[in-house]
Amino acid sequence: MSAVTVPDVKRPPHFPEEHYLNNSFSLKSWLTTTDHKRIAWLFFVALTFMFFIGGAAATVMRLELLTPAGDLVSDGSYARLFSTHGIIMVWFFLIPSIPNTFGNFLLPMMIGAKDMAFPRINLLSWYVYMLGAGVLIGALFAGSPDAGWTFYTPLSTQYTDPATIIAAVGVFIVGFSTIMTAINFIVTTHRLRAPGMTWFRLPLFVWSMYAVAILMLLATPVLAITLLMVTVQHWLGIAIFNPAMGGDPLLFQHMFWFYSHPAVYIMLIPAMGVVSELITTFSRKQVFGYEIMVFSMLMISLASFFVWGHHMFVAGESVYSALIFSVMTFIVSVPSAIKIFNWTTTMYKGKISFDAPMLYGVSFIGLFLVGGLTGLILAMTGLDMNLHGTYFVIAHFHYIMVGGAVTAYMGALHYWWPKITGRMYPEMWGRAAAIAIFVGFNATFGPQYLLGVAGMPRRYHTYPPVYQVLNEASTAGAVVLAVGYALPFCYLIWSLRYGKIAPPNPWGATGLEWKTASPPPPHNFEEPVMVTDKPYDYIKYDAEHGEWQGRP
Amino acid sequence: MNAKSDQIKEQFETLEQQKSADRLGMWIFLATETMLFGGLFFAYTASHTLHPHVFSEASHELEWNLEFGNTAVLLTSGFTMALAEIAVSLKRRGLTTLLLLTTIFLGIWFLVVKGVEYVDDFQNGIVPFIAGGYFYTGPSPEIAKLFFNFYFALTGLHAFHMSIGVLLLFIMTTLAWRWRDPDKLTRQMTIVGLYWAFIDVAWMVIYTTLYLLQQ
Amino acid sequence: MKLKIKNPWLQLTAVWLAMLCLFTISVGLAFAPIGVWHSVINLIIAGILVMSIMTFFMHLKDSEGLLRLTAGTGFFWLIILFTLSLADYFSRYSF
Amino acid sequence: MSVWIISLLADGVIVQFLPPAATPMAHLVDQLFFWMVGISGVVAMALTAAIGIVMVRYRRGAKRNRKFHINKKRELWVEFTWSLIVFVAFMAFFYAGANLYVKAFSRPAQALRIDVTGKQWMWKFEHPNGAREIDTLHVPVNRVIELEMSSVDVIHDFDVPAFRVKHDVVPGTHMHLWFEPTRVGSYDLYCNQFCGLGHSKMRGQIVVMKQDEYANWLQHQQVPGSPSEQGAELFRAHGCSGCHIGNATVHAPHLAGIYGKTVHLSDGTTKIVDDAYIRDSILFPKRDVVAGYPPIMPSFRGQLSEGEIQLIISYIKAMPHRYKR
Ligand code: HEA
Ligand code: HEA
Ligand code: HEC
Ligand code: CUA
Ligand SMILES: [Cu+2]
Repeated sequence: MSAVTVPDVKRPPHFPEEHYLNNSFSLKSWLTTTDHKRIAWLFFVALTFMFFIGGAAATVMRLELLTPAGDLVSDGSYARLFSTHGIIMVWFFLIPSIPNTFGNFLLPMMIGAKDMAFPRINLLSWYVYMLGAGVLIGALFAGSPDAGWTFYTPLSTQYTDPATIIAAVGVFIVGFSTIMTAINFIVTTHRLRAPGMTWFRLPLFVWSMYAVAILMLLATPVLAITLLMVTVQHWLGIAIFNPAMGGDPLLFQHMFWFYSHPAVYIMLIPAMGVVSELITTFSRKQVFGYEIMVFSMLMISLASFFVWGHHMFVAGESVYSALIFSVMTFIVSVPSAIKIFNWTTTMYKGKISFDAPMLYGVSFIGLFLVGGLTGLILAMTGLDMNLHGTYFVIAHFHYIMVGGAVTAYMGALHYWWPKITGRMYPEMWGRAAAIAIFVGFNATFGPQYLLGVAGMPRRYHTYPPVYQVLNEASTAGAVVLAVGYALPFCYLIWSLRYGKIAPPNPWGATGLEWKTASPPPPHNFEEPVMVTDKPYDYIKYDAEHGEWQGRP
Repeated sequence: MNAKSDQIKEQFETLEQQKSADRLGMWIFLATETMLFGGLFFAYTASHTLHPHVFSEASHELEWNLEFGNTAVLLTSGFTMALAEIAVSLKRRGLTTLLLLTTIFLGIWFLVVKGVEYVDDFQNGIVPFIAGGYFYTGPSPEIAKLFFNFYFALTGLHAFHMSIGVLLLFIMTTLAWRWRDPDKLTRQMTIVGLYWAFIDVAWMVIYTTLYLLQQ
Repeated sequence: MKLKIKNPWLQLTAVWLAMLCLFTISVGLAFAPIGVWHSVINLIIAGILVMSIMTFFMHLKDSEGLLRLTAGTGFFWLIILFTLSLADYFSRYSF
Repeated sequence: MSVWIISLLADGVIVQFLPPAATPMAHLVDQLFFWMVGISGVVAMALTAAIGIVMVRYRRGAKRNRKFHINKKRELWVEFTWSLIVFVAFMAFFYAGANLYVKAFSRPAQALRIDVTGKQWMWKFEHPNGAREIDTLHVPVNRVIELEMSSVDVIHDFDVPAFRVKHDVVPGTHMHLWFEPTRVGSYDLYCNQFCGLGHSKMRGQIVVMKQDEYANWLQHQQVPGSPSEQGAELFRAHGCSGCHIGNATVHAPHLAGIYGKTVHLSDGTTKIVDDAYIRDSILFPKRDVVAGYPPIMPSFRGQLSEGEIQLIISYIKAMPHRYKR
């Protein structure tokens, strides 16, 4: 990547004269921007807001579960809390999280493009997201959804608060935002790569965005039509999934999980992309098995469509199908295993430093490992018939989604923060938060595995007293976790003003995004980009720039 | 970048690149549309396996003959649209406008006939979700409702797409009439043409399975 | 036997006429007393019609491989949805 | 070695929390589960240890030999090898799980069949001789019991942790589940599929009795009572008590002593409570909504016969006063 002028490292860090944040200031310039970097900010603000709503709901839930009786909130409120929590966290936070913020910000820069292929559709995607979020929040005021994030029929269509359906409409709308972003990712990756940026020179993060876009495009429409059918069934009172009129409730489950299992990988693959970047950068070593990493991500994209039935092992699907879905589930898990081994091998004989992003990266590996291994236990039909619907499942997916994906998101936030804002975050606070989150997380969800083993069903507002001790432990952990998440919120805002000014490449990393100023100029690069190297060539980097001396 | 013509948007280097990006984008969008229709179709098929007899009896209520002509109309409109694309690429303004108008005409014809069929359906009492619209007397009228719901969902979704298509064609016609920028128009027409043809594809499948298979 | 038709107008017209014929045959056969076979033939003809719309009206004929691949993915993924779930429907109460 | 100890410890912790295992199937499930926890524990510990050692050993400050040569071919072999190992292990897991599952979900040839109906938010059972119970199921020990389950409203799930099996109860279908309790005792029954607000209260007990005790118990069931007693039974059986009893969490009016009184309706009018009014309240609850209450009462049209409604009315007339607020 030699044709890019390397910014002078010797000069003390300074802000570039003009960058994407200061070329205009008005509110209008933000709301009508087509700059992918600014759109990333728009998403970032909205997503943070939604995450806090979802997190607040979780906190109230945890407090309610302190005692066996339902003494803090009523049964109806509890149902609303976990439904809201699930819906917001899945569709309004985690699915768009990494793609719409970091993907938007970085994908064009990483491939040496000036912008996305369809910048206006990119902006539209944000407006559609906001519309969906608006409808959802409207639903919260109109009575709140209370059928869980899974909208199982006939409960959602005939037996709950009509606001459930409004929430479904919100999710339906936000699906189009996902689709638009995904179209942009794929077309941009195909058509806008800089000269010399061949497919196998793409950073793994770009590959992860590509793989996840495939998933989004093929899965989301099925969710859209499913929710549409639920809505129509509710409003017109017609039968589609209604057993009383010949419909089949399991049909809904098939269609929902045909989307939602791929959706869990939609949440995971971007995290894998991020972690791949973190691990190589802070090990200063080429990723081990780059091609295999790419193929395993693409394999996950394809194969994750074959396994949805593992959510229905005891729901009444045929035993034969259950077995097929179980075996497919195991097959899809192989690529995940490969990735874990490859990350470990990448670190081997590296030159490892422990900056906050790396701490997040490593805790991702550990927590995803635990979540994945318990996923295997659930994928065993004979064990799922015991564990299905218990807190074991809750713990499984929080380990992957919170311990894995959200942790990777935090890692990405710290890693690219200097690039995005031009300022460094305070390192000591960064590490403290990473550790607080890790500890708090395990304290929250570790006990839930035991609760599941003990048989406590999920979505229980009151529970038999035998489960109280473990629930108390979990709630205590949740408090630590909440503090852990509140910390970055505070010090990152602080750093916007008082943080040290960041050099263009604080981590001595190799990606194209580090070859331009921090924050980047409006069109990303001052000069045309030309790529000549394989990715992550740290040997060459060190030869050219001298060894990296740690963060400035 | 000064040599770049103003036809090319900022993020692209060449016109060819931009064109191919647009087309790829459209095709990807159509793939998602396939999944959208396909999902509904799947729901229909699955319900069909549960009540095959009721479904095939109920499908006899549909007016295959009306839609037979209609399908031919739709195929023809796809044809005229494809011709319009050629015409615009040959820079023949009048012909383009004429072909576009023909396409619109055929599209609206299709929608009108569809509307006529809906009215007939109402009179024949196979509209389960309107008060007074349902007095079907075939086997298991309660379950047959399921079939009619799917019928309206599928054709309704299709008609919705048609209407958007007609709207787009109107815009294209205006642009063709003004003839400001034939090159740009050629590119836009390719995109709209893809969408219009996709509507044909969806209809072929709907007609075959809903109307023909059970006869 | 590669027929080279240079004139796109002619080519499209030929395709259109052929499609109309095929379609009429399909509808005709739907009423022929040939048992379930008519369903099979109907479906095959529908497939052919869909393919020809995509090849000619949607220009896949002279598009690069990527676009053809994209066009195919939607259908391929639907096949996944159909086969795996219908497998459940057809074997549900047999255990 | 030490990792084995650690995972054994993990199993040791888990044992503390397991519910009692009351069927042979439960023991099989536990066995397999212990194996899996052991294996996962070993894998997790091994990988964590590997990562930890690498991180410490190759930290930036440390002086180490960092030469790392590997050619593409070797690399592919490495990747292939560990993928294959993982794959084989996974297939073994699949097989072990499938084995149990098929066993648990194949229908037994001979069994004591009991009908189960799930309803918001209660379990109703009917024994072969017609004896009925609610929320508590008495079964004999050492017999294969097969449940034939259906639901009248939404999806529920019949879950007895002590038996380590569960199954959804889906409206419009009949689902089956069997178990063979081998330990006398009383075990928790949960509804494990979210079914609305009362989901967490849809709990019950499975009472496993000695065979002769069960026979004895069955003998003493089914004593038809006076109309108001039968009405009381219906009142419980159809879940009226879930809402209309003193300590229910749902906000619904108390019915004790209501007969003959005047009620205020939400549209501002008043009505006198007589037979017709109560009948209407049961069949068309949305028609007259009592002022100050949410219109959440479900309609019982098609579920209660006229005769049954008469029995319920006679029960409401005679309603015991301890239900008063
Ligand atoms: C990001 C989200 C995410 C991810 C990535 C996964 C990944 C996996 N999930 Fe999870 N899952 C969820 C989110 C996720 N899941 C959610 C939200 C639910 C509940 C939904 C609801 O009902 O509300 C759920 C539920 C769920 C169920 C249904 C449980 C039930 O309701 O009864 C099952 C069952 O098979 C399952 C399995 C798996 C498996 C096998 C993986 C695998 O992909 C994991 C692969 C990873 C590994 C296996 C680890 C690394 C492996 C090695 C290091 C190999 C070496 C190991 C050995 C040789 C032993 N999941
Ligand atoms: C991306 C997904 C995601 C994320 C991030 C989380 C995050 C958390 N979840 Fe989540 N959870 C789900 C997805 C997620 N969850 C889903 C899909 C379900 C199933 C729903 C269903 O059954 O339908 C579920 C269900 C679920 C349950 C089970 C409810 C039940 O079945 O009865 C519980 C219980 O403990 C729980 C707890 C938590 C906690 C403590 C966090 C914490 O990690 C949250 C921490 C974050 C914050 C607290 C916000 C940031 C902090 C601050 C701003 C500080 C100040 C704020 C306060 C002090 C309030 N969740
Ligand atoms: C989901 C909870 C619920 C269930 C179950 C339920 N009810 Fe009600 N019921 C209510 C509520 C709330 C009201 C007050 C609002 C209204 O009138 O609709 C009510 C009102 C009534 C009234 C009128 C009371 C008055 O003060 O005038 C009668 C009588 C009644 N119910 C009887 C029954 C009977 C008999 C059953 C069982 C067959 C039953 N209910 C089941 C919730 C319930
Ligand atoms: Cu019944 Cu939950
Ligand atoms: Cu899954």
